[in-house]
Amino acid sequence: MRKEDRSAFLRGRGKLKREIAELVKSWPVLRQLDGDPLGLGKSVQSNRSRTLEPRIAEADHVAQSICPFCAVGCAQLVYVKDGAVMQVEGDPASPISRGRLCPKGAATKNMHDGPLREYKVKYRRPYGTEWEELPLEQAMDMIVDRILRTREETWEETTREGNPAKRTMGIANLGGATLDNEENYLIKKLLTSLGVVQVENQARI
Amino acid sequence: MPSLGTSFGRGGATDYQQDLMNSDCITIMGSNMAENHPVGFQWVLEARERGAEVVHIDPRFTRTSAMSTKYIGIRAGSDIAFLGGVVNYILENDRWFHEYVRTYTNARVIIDDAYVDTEEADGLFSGWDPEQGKYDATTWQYKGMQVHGSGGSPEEGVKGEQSHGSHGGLLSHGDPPEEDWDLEHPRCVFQILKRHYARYTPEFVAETCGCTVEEFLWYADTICKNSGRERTGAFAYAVGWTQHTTGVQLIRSAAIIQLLLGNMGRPGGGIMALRGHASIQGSTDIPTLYNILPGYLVMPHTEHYGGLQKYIERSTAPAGWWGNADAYIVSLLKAWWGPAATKENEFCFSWLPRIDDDNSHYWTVQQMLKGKVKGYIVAGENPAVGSANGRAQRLGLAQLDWLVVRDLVEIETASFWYDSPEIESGELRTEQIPTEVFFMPASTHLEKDGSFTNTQRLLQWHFKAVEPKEDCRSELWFYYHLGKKIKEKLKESQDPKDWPVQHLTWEYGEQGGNEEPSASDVLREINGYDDHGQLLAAYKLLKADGSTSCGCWIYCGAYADGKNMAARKTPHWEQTYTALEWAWSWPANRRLLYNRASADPDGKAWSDRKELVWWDAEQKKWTGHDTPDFDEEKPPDYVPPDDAKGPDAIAGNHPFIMQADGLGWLYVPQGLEDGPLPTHYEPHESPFDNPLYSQRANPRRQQNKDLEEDPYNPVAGEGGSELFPYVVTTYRLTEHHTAGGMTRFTPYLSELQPQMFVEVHPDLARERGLEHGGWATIVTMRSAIEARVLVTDRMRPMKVNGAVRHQVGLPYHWGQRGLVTGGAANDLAHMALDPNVHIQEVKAFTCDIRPGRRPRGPKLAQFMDELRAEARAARATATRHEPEETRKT
Amino acid sequence: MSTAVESYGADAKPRMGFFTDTTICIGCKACEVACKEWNLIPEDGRLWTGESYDNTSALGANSWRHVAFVEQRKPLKLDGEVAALDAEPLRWLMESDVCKHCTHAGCLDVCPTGALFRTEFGTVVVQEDVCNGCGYCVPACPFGVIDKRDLPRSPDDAPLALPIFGKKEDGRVWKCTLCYDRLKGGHEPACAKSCPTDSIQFGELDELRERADKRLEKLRAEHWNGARLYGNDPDDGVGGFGAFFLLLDEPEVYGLPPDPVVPTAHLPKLWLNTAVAAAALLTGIAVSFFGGRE
Amino acid sequence: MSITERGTEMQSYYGRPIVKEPVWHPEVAAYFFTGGIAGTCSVLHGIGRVTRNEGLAKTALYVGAAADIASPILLVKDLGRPERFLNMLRVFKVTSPMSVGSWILFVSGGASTTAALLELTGRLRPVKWAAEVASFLTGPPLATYTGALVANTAIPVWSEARGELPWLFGASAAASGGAATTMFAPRRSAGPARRAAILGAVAELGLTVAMERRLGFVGEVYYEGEAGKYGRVAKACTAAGATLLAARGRRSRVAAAAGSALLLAGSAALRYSVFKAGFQSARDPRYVVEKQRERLREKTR
Repeated sequence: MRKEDRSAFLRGRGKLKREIAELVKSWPVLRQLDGDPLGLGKSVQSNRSRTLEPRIAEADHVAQSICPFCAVGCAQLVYVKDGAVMQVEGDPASPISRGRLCPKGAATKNMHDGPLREYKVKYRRPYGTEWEELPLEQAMDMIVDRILRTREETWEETTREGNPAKRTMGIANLGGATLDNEENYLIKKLLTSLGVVQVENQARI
Repeated sequence: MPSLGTSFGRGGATDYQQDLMNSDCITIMGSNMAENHPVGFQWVLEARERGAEVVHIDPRFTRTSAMSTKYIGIRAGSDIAFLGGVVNYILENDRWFHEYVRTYTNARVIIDDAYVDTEEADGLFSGWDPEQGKYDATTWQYKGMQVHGSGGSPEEGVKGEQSHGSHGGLLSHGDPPEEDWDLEHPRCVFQILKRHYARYTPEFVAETCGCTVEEFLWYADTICKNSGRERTGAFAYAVGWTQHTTGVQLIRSAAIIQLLLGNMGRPGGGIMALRGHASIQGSTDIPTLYNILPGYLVMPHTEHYGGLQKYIERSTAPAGWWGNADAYIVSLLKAWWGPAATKENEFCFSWLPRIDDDNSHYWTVQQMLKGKVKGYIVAGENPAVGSANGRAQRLGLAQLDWLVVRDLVEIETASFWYDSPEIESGELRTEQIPTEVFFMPASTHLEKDGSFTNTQRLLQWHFKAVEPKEDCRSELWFYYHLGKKIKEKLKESQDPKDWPVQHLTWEYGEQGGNEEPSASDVLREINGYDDHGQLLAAYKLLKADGSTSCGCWIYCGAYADGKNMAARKTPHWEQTYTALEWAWSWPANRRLLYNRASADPDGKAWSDRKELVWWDAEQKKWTGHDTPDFDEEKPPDYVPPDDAKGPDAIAGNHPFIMQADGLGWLYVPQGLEDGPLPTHYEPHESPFDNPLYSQRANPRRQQNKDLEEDPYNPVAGEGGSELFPYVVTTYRLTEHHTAGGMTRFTPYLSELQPQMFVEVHPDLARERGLEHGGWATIVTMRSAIEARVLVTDRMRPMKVNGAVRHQVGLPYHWGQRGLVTGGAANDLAHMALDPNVHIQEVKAFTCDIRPGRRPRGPKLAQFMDELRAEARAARATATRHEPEETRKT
Repeated sequence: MSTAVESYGADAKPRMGFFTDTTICIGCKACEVACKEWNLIPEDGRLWTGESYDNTSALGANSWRHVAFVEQRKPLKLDGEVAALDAEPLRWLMESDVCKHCTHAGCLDVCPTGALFRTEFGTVVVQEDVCNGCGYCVPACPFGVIDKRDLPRSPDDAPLALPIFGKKEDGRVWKCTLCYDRLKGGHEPACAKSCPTDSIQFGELDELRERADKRLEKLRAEHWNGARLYGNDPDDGVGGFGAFFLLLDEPEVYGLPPDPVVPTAHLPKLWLNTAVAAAALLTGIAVSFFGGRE
Repeated sequence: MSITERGTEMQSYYGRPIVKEPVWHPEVAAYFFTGGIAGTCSVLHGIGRVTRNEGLAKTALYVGAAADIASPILLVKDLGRPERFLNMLRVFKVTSPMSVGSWILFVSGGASTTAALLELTGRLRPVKWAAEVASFLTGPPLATYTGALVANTAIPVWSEARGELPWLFGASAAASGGAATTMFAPRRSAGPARRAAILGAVAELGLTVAMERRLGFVGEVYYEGEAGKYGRVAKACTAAGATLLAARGRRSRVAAAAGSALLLAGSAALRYSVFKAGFQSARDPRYVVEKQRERLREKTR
C-alpha cells in the first residue's frame, strides 16, 4: 500500500470511527441518561426536529395581496419560492382583518393550484361535440373577428324613433365584481368605445 | 345602490367594518354576516363583548343568529313590515332624535299637494300609469318645485342607480323652499311618514312577519335605547335585502330608521352594506354596468339625445357636490379620447353609445333567447348557476353565435353544451347547438397586480406574486390585447362608428414575456392628470374646460402625488383606529361618510363617547379622527348666499353634502321607481295576501309575463297556488363562494360542504314525508332539483295571519361540475326584478317539496311539462287582478 | 410524573397552548383549512353527513382541527330579558376541537420509538422521520385524536426497504403539532392565526388559563347556559391540557370524554401486576414439573 | 327526528366514537399468541434443563425459537413503516409496554433463537448457556407484558381489565406454550408441559369469567360480535382441550396431540377475542362516557 493510500485509509477509518461514535452518541437510549430518563423529551428529538424551520423562512419573496373572495377585503401575504406559491396566509398589518382569514381565504393556495384549474385555451366549434385545442394567439384573433363581425351586423346608428343610438345590441359582456378596478375600467372603456352597452356584472345578481 | 344614494347621497356603505365595534346595538338583517363575512364579523363580536346588543332578524337561524344576543325569526319577504313597525314605534312613542331629525333630515319639508299616499290609494302612490306600468313622480316632489329632469321626457327624471341618488329639486340655495320646523304641517315629510306607517302596529308586525309582539317591542325599544347623543346603533345588510322585488325600498326602510334615530354619520352608527364579491363595490364605482359611467355618471339615454350641454344640465345638481358634474364628465371624456376630445367637438360626447331603460343582465338573457344577442363574453362569472332561472340562462347560451368564457376552471357556463340539465333531459342536443365556445383560462389574483374596492369603499392594491402558467392571462391582458388588436384592424377604417375605437387612448406599459399591461398605468389614468401631465391629488381639482383628465372622479386621489395610495400598507398598530394610512377609500380617503353629522349643528360632538369629527373654532376648520366628509373650512354657521352654486350652496349644518339640499332624505321625492316611501308588498311569488292593500306585490316590479322560459307559480288568490305552498329562500354557506367556481373545484372547501342540501323544519318534514339524510325534490314552474334533506329547528315555521306556514332553505353553490356537484337552486328561481336595480328575487319565492329524487333524463322534461300544464289550468279557474293592472292614480 | 420539558434545560421555553373559546366560535372552519394548507394535509373525503354543518366528523390523521356543530332546543342564556322572550329556545354550539397536548400524554408515553416527543414548548409532536407506524398511540389517546394515515405514500418518500411486507400506505400516525415548525420560527399556529373571531387563542398556557378564568366569570355573570372550562385543571386525569376549552354543555356532547385519564396513570400498578403475573407463570410451570416426566 | 332534537338529547357526538379504534391488524393478535408460546417455552426449556428433562427442554427450545422467529415477523408486518422496525430499539421507555416489550422480545427472542441454533450446531457452549439463561429470565415477562400492553390504553374494555389481562395472557401463554410443547415432545418427557397446559387452561377459563363479570356493562362487548364469537370458541376449545389432556393426554399420543391442538386453538381464539373486544369497545362512545361519568359520580360522592 502506498503511503498516500495508507494515510487516506487511516483517515477514512478515523472518519468511520468518528461516525460510529456520533451514531452511538446520537442513540437516544444513551441520550436518555442525560437528564431525560423516560425518553419523552430532548433525548428522542431527531435532527430534523431540532433544526426544523417554518418553510416560509425559505421564501424568495413575500407579496402583499388581498383575498379574492368576499368584499371584506382581508389582506394576504403570499410566500413565493422558485416562482411558485408556497403559502398564503393573513397579513396581520391590515386594520380590517388583522391577519385573519375565513376558510375560503385560507384555501387560496388550494384554489390557485386546484386540481381542476385550466391552463389551456379550449375551443368548441359550432355544433361540435368535443373540446379542441387552440393556440392563445389564434383564439384572440378569432374573438376579435367575431366581435367586429357581430358589431357590423347588428350596428344601430339610431333607434326606431330616429334618436341616436350608436351601439350594438348583438354583443354583451358579463362579469366584473371578482375583477380588479383596472380591469373593469378597461372593459367599460373598450366596450363603450365599440358601442357595446350590455356590460353587466354580479352587482346585478 | 340607489337606496343609500337617494337617502344620503352616495351609493356605498356609509361605514367601515372596524367601526362596528363602536356600536351599542347592531342589527343584522338581510345578511348572514358570520357566515358570509366571517372576518368582518370579528368587529361585531368585539362590540358584543363590549356589551352591545347584536340582533339578527332573519327567516333562518344561521351561524349569525347563533352568535347574536337575540335572534328574531321573520318570514322571508316581510322585512318592510317589520321595519315599518319600527318607524311607527319611534314616531308614536316619541323616540326620535329631535335635534338631529329637525336639522339634518328633510322631515321638515312640505310635499306637493297632489301627493297621494299608498294608505289612501290601496297600495298605489299617486302618479301610477297602468298602461306603462310606471309611476310619474311629479306629485312626489317638494312643494313648489319642479321635477329636476330634462330632455324629451321630464317624467323620466334621472333615476335609480344612475342618479347616484343625488338629484334634488331645483334649489336656489341650501334650504328647500317650504318647511315647517315644528314638523306639524300635515303635508310635511314627518307627518306623511307618521300617517304612512300608522297601521304598522306591533300586532300587525307580529301577524305579518311571524314574530311575537313581545319580540318586536323588545327590539324596537332596544334600538331606541341605544341611539341618541350617548349611544349609537348600526345596521348591517347584504343581499338578503337587495334580492327582492322590493329590495331598494327595503334598504330605504333602514335609512329612515337610522335618520330618525340620528345614527347616520356617527361612530358605531350607519348602514353597513356587506358586498359579496372582492370588488363588487369597485365594479359599481368603475361600473361594468350598462346604465352608468365611471363615478356614477349617467350613461346617455336614447330618449335624452341632446349634446353634452343637455347631458350636463341633466346631471348637474344646483347645490351639493353634483354641482360639478360637468368637470367629472369632461375629465372622463378626456381620459378616454385624449387629444381627440376637444371643446369644439364636445369632448367626443356624441361618441358614447346610448342605452334604453333596461339593458341589464336579465334583459340580455331575454334578448339571447330571442336570438338578438349573438356574442357573449363572460369573465369571472357563472350565470348558468349563479343567475336566476338557470334553465333560461342556458337556453339563451344555446342561441348564441359565439361565447367567450374566461375563468379559472371549466364552469357550467362553458360546458352547458354537453353537460347541463337540458342536455340530460333532451331539451338541448349537443350536435344541434350552434354556439361557438372559447374557453380562456384566467389568472388568479396572485398572478396579477391590481386593486379591489372592498365593502367599505376601500381600494386595496394586491401585488402580483407569481407569473401565470401557460395560457392563463389576466382580464387586464385580455381586454387590453383585444383592444390593441381591434384598433389595429380598424386602423384604416373611414367608418364614423369606428372613430371612437380609433381614437381611444390605449397606451399602457407592457411588462414581461406575456406583454401584461401595467395595472398601475391604468390606475394612474383613473386617478387623472392635469394639463402638465401631473397626477391629480383630489376631485376638487377637476375642471370642465378639458384641462384635466380623470377616468373615475370619485377615485381621483387614489394616485395622489404619484403615489399608489391603494398600495399603502401601514400596519394598524402604527396608526389610530380609523387607520387612514391603510390603503385609500373614496371619497377623499373618508372612512365614515357624512361624519359632519357626528357633531351637533354647532359643530360640537354630540357626546364625548361618540366624538369623531368636530369644528375646531380656533383653527377654523373641521378636524377629528377621520377625514371630515365636509368642506374643511366651512363653519357650522355658514349660510349660503342666494347665488351660491354647487358645494357652496350647502349650509354649514347640512351634513349630506352630495344631496342637493344637504339633508338626509326620510322621504325620497325622486330617484326611485317605486315610490318615495317603503311600503309592505308581498314578494312577486307569495302564498300570502297583502294584509294592507288589495295591491299584493310591488306594482312597479319588472315581470316577464310573455316570456315562455320564465313562468310564474300561481300566487295567493289564484287557482293552483296550493301547488306551491312553501316559501323558499336561497343563500350561501361559509364554506363556498357564490356559484362555486372558486370553491367547489377546490378540494379543501369541497370536503367541508360536499353536497347540495335542503333545510326544512321537522313539521314540514312530517307533512311532506321527508326523511333526514334522505332526498327531496324541490319544484317550481321553472324547474325541479334534488337535494339531501337536513331536518332542523333552525328553519322555523311562521305563524302568519293566523296560519302556520313553512319555509324551505336552499344554498345555491352547486351545479353540474366541480369536485362536488348538486342541483342548482337558481334553476328554481324566476326573473321578476326590482325596478330600480333590476335585481332578481331569490330570497323569497314559492315552491313545493316532495320526498325522493327528481325524475331523470327525458322524464324531467315530461314532469315539468305536466306540472306547468296543471298549474296553468288551475290558474285559469281563478285569476287575480291587482289594482296595478287597471287603476290610474 | 415528569413532563420532560426540563430535559431541554436552558433551551426550554414557556409552555405554549391554545384556549378555544366556543362562545365566540362562528363555525366557519377556517382553522380546518388553514391547518391543512400549512401542514400539507391531504383531503379527508367528501361525505355529506347531515350532522348539522359538520362534514369532517372527527379529528384524525387528515383532520387536525375539527369543528363540531350541535343544534339544541336550549336557551343560550338562562336569565335576562332576552331569555324571557324565547318561547322556543334554540342554540347552535360550535367548537373547534384539536389535540389537547396533554401534560401527561398517553400517545407520548406509549410511543416505543420516541417518534412522539415533548418539545421545548411543552407541546406533543410526532416526528414524521421517526414514526414507524406501530399504532400504539392510537388507542392510547383518551380523546381519540391521533390516527394512522392510510393514504398512498407521497412520491418523495423513501422506497420500502422490505418489499415483502407489501405496505403501500403512508402508514405513519399524524396529529396536530401545534405548528411546531412555525413556533420555532416565531409564528403563531396556522389555525389560531386564521381564526376570524379569535375563538382559538394561542399563547403561554399560564396566561391563557388566567384569561379563561376571567372569561368564565364574565359569562357566568351574563347567565350563559352551561358555561364551563374543560381541560384547564392541572389536577385532572391528564395533568391539564395544553389546549383547553370553554364549553357550553357537557364535554361528551361535543364528543369529548367527561373525565379523561392518561392510561399510564395506572402503569406503575400495572407493571407490578404484570411482574407478579410473570412470577406466577414461572411458579405455575415450575409446579408442573412436580409429578414426573410423563 | 330533527338534527336539533338529536343535538338536544345526545350524550355523545352523534354517537361517534370518542376513543379511536386500534389500527392494528390481526397479526398483532397472532403475535400475542406466539409471544405467549415463546415465553412459556423459555421457562419450560429452562426448568427442563435444570431438571435434566432433555427431551422436554429441547422440544421447548425449538418450539419457543420457532415462536420467537414468527413474533417479530408478525410485528414488523403490522408496522405502517416496516422499514423502520429498528426504531423500536431507538429508545427504552418504561412508560411504554411496547418499548419494554420490544426490548424483552429482542433479548428473549434473540437468546432463544441463538440457543436453538447453537443447540442444533452443537457449538459455543458457554454462549449457548448464557443465551439459555437470558431466555429463561425473559420468558415470563414476554408472556405477560402483552396483557399490560393492551391494558395500558384508553380503550375501556382493555383499560378496565388491567387487573386481569396480564394474568389472563400469562395463563393463556401457559396453556398454549404447554400445549405446543406437549404436541411435539416425546411422550415420556411431556408431563410437565402437559400439566402446565392444563393448569394454564383452567386459569385462563377462570380469569376470563372473572374478567367478564367484573367489567360489568363495559364487558358487554365480550358477548357481542366477533369478540363474543371468538370468546365462545376460546372457552369451548380450552375446556375441551384441558379435559382431553387431563383425561387421556398422558396415555394417548393422539389424545395429547388433539388436546394440545384444542388448547392452542382456544388460546389463539382468546387473544383474538380480547383483541376484537378492544375495537368494539372503542366503537361505542357509551362505554367511555358512562364509565367516566360513573367515576365522576364516585369522586364527588
